[in-house]
Amino acid sequence: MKEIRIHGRGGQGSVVLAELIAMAAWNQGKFSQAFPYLGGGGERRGAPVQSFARISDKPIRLRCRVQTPDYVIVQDPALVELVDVTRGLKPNGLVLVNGAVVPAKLLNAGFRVYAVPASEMALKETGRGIPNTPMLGAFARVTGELSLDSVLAAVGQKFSGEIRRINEIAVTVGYNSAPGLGREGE
Amino acid sequence: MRGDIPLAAVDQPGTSRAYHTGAWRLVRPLVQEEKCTGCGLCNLYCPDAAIQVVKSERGSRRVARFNPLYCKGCGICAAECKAGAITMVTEDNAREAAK
Amino acid sequence: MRPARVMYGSHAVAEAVAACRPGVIATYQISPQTHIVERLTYLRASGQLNSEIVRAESEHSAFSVALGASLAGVRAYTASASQGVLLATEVFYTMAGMRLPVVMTITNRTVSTPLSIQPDHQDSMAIRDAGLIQFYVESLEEAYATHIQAFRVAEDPDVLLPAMVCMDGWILTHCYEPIQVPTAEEVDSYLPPFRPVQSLDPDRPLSWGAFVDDDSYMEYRWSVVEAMERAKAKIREVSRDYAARFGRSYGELVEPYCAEDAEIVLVAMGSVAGTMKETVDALIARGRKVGLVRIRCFRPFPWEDIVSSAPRAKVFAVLDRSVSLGGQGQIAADLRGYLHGQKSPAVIGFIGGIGGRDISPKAVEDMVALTERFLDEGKIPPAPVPLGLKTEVSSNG
Amino acid sequence: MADTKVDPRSRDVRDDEILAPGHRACPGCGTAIAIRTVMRVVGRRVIVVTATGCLETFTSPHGYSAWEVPWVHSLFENAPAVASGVAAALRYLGRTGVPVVAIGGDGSSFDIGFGALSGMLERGDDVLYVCYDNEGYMNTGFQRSGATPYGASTSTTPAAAGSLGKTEHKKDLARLVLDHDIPYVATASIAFPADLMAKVRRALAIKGPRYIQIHCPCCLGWGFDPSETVRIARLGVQCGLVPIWEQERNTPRKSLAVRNPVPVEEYLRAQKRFSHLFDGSEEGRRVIREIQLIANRNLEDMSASLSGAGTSEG
Repeated sequence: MKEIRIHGRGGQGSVVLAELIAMAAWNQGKFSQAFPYLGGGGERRGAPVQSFARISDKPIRLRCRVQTPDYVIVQDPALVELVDVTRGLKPNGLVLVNGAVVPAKLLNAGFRVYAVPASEMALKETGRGIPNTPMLGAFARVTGELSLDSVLAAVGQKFSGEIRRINEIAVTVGYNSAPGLGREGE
Repeated sequence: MRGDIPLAAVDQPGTSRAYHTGAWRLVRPLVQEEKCTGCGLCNLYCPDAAIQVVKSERGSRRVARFNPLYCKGCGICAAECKAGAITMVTEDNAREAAK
Repeated sequence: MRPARVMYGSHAVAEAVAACRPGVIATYQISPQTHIVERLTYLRASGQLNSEIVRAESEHSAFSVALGASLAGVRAYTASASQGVLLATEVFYTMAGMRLPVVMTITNRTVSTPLSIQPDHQDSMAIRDAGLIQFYVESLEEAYATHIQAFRVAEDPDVLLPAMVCMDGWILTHCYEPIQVPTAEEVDSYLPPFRPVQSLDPDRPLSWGAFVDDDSYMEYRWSVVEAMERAKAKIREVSRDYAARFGRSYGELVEPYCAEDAEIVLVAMGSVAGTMKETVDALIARGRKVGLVRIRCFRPFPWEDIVSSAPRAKVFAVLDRSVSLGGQGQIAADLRGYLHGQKSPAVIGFIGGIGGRDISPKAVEDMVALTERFLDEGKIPPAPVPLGLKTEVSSNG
Repeated sequence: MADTKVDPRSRDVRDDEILAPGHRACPGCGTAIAIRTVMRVVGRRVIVVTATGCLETFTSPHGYSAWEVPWVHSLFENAPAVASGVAAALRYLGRTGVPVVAIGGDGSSFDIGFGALSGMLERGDDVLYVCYDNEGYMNTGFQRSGATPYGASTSTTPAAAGSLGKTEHKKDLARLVLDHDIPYVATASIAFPADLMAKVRRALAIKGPRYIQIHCPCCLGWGFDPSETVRIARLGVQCGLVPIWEQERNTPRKSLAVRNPVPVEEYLRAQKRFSHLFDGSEEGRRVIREIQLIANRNLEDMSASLSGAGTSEG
């Protein structure tokens, strides 16, 4: 089982990102689960939120929050200063952070860290700076956990019309911008 | 309603008629039929539907008659009667008057 | 069955409710329940549902609307959580007293003060004595199934009681996971159309909710006691029928998990049972005789099923996600009561997951380790044992 | 009368009362007059929802229901919501021609169930709401409610050495209801049954939420002889303290004409709840003067919208 923790702010689509991961995983024959943690007034726009996803070959029964993630996605680099985003991250874990560069705090922390300028891409491709779908594309590519096809299918299941179209572009741009991990077929 | 399941305090309609509030009464209305115009105001104002306008036993006129089963003896009918046809009397006096 | 697909918890509940074709749905929003009634209003607005929706101005009124609708002869549904449940408390008692088979979702959330929107079972536990059947579910698929089962149990002429389906707020209501559920046609074949027993009808003018004195109040109350007892067999039957028709089972009154040979038997309800199952597997792999009995129906309390599912139990380690302040956890208290006078199994009452405190596999392992220690020392604590309690709480941030 | 209890199925008296006799209201009960009058207009094809209170208690001792129509009592503050649920069920069932009537006292309507009432009105639910206003919590022994008038002594605003009774004015619930912009609002008095019946008839012909508030003196709580109930009610109207009016949406307000109003003193003096105002003290006189001012304002207000149809002579 692979566990993913997403840090974001209300309004950045962190819950949708977790949902899309769960749907994409299911699309490619894996079991999955996604859910949010809205603490500290997390129902409000701008407040720090967390969401979680699990991907597994077997039905998922765990209902606790993701405490020892395999992957961490940070939707807003400023959160690195507010939240201990790598708490519990497995030793060979991976952090995907929105932005042009890796925040200094995450350098030399013993994890693989990738920066993806997702907000910028989102603004360019969708006209809105919501980074979740470029981050999703990048996540699929960098981790190799999800195929581009299954992610695009998930976007198609979630959205329709123009919103679907621009998010498909956003996912694809995010995917293509990120380095693969050199797995077979990637 | 199923007979074998007691459903919270459900009642048949109008069963209060089986409870005769006339027993609460200390005084009762006495209608002087010759004065009664049969206007029915007493019936309208009675909280207990205990006075009705009916055909007089002594003639063809319609007059007020109180219902001993339910009349609680409040005296509103007597107080409101425009013709002054109703007085409140004790049961004994009423019996006396009936003779 | 529909092909399995990833569904959102609140929407799964709304779809389950819609499949049951209620005549009236009463709505009032409160986190984490809101998305259920929002979805139902959307289904109605988009023509996918023909229920009458009454948007109440409070939970007290929402539950009262459901009460009035049910008495007037239609299937009625509503949902709430936390403060809303407490606000409507007296309505639950009248629903139960009038024997109205209203089904409702309670998306469990703790109660003030301090104000918190995080999950525990304090809200539904506060009304456990009101005369409602209480289901607690572990997963979204079970939540879907249980709403359909709940209508069938509640409306059974031998039962006729309101029923609540309790699901942990956020953990389940806001969860996405693949689930497989029956089609609307299949639900129709499983859940017969509503045949009201009660009615408000000028052609049969009955008076409901009369006042009674000491000459008959106790008898009415006792009729609910007996209906609750009859509900046990009905819940078993309805659960079995669901499994037989749709090939999916979530247990009956309880769901035992590796309990047959277990000496230490965890007892819990709600979503935490999933985490416990994972932990039980891990502990069994390490040679421990551990199992779980998940309570699926807390009212009526299935003590016979708990005991019979765990014939080798030395101890029931109960996890309550609520506590009777000044007393103990409610599940532990009930189980202790029924087992009173028996030397074994013992009952240890743990309190955990209060106000959303996360319960990880590690916490479950701690619970088992503590239980083993109490057994070894031969000291079963009479008082509730907190799980995951911090020793210090800062007063400001 | 040897026995007060007979076979519940027996009908000793042929009558067509909808609120059947044998109910347990106090002798001279104003509320019983009000609801009996309302129900004789409403008839049998109706569903009635009643809040906890005097009416519910005296009409529904188990085994002795005074109701000839389908009737439900659930709680003190939820009659409007239960009625909304009933109306929704009828809508779902496509059942027309069965009006829903909700009835609550002033405690339930003015105070504890105010939110539920407001919600029902705002939603536009098809319910006729009848408030029997006896100006206090009579069922529990005459405590003050939002409907209790200024200066009245109640068991929770007792007149005593340092107190002249209730220091707050009566909440004008009918006006508040009117502000919900519903199709029909009226006030009425048991002293004017023809007016009350006409209003119920008009209300029944209208769809949507409707509200009728009926002034119902309570001989026990207010302190007067049971035979005086109607007289007190009439005095209340004639002195101007109980304004009687009706308003249909988009039509001018119509008020009952009060010709030759009587001084409020005459109304107050007749009731024990105001007797402390007549102890000869300056304070008492001051409160009476203030009450007269309330009446004067009402009378002025009403004279601006005279119906011309009814008069205080009944």
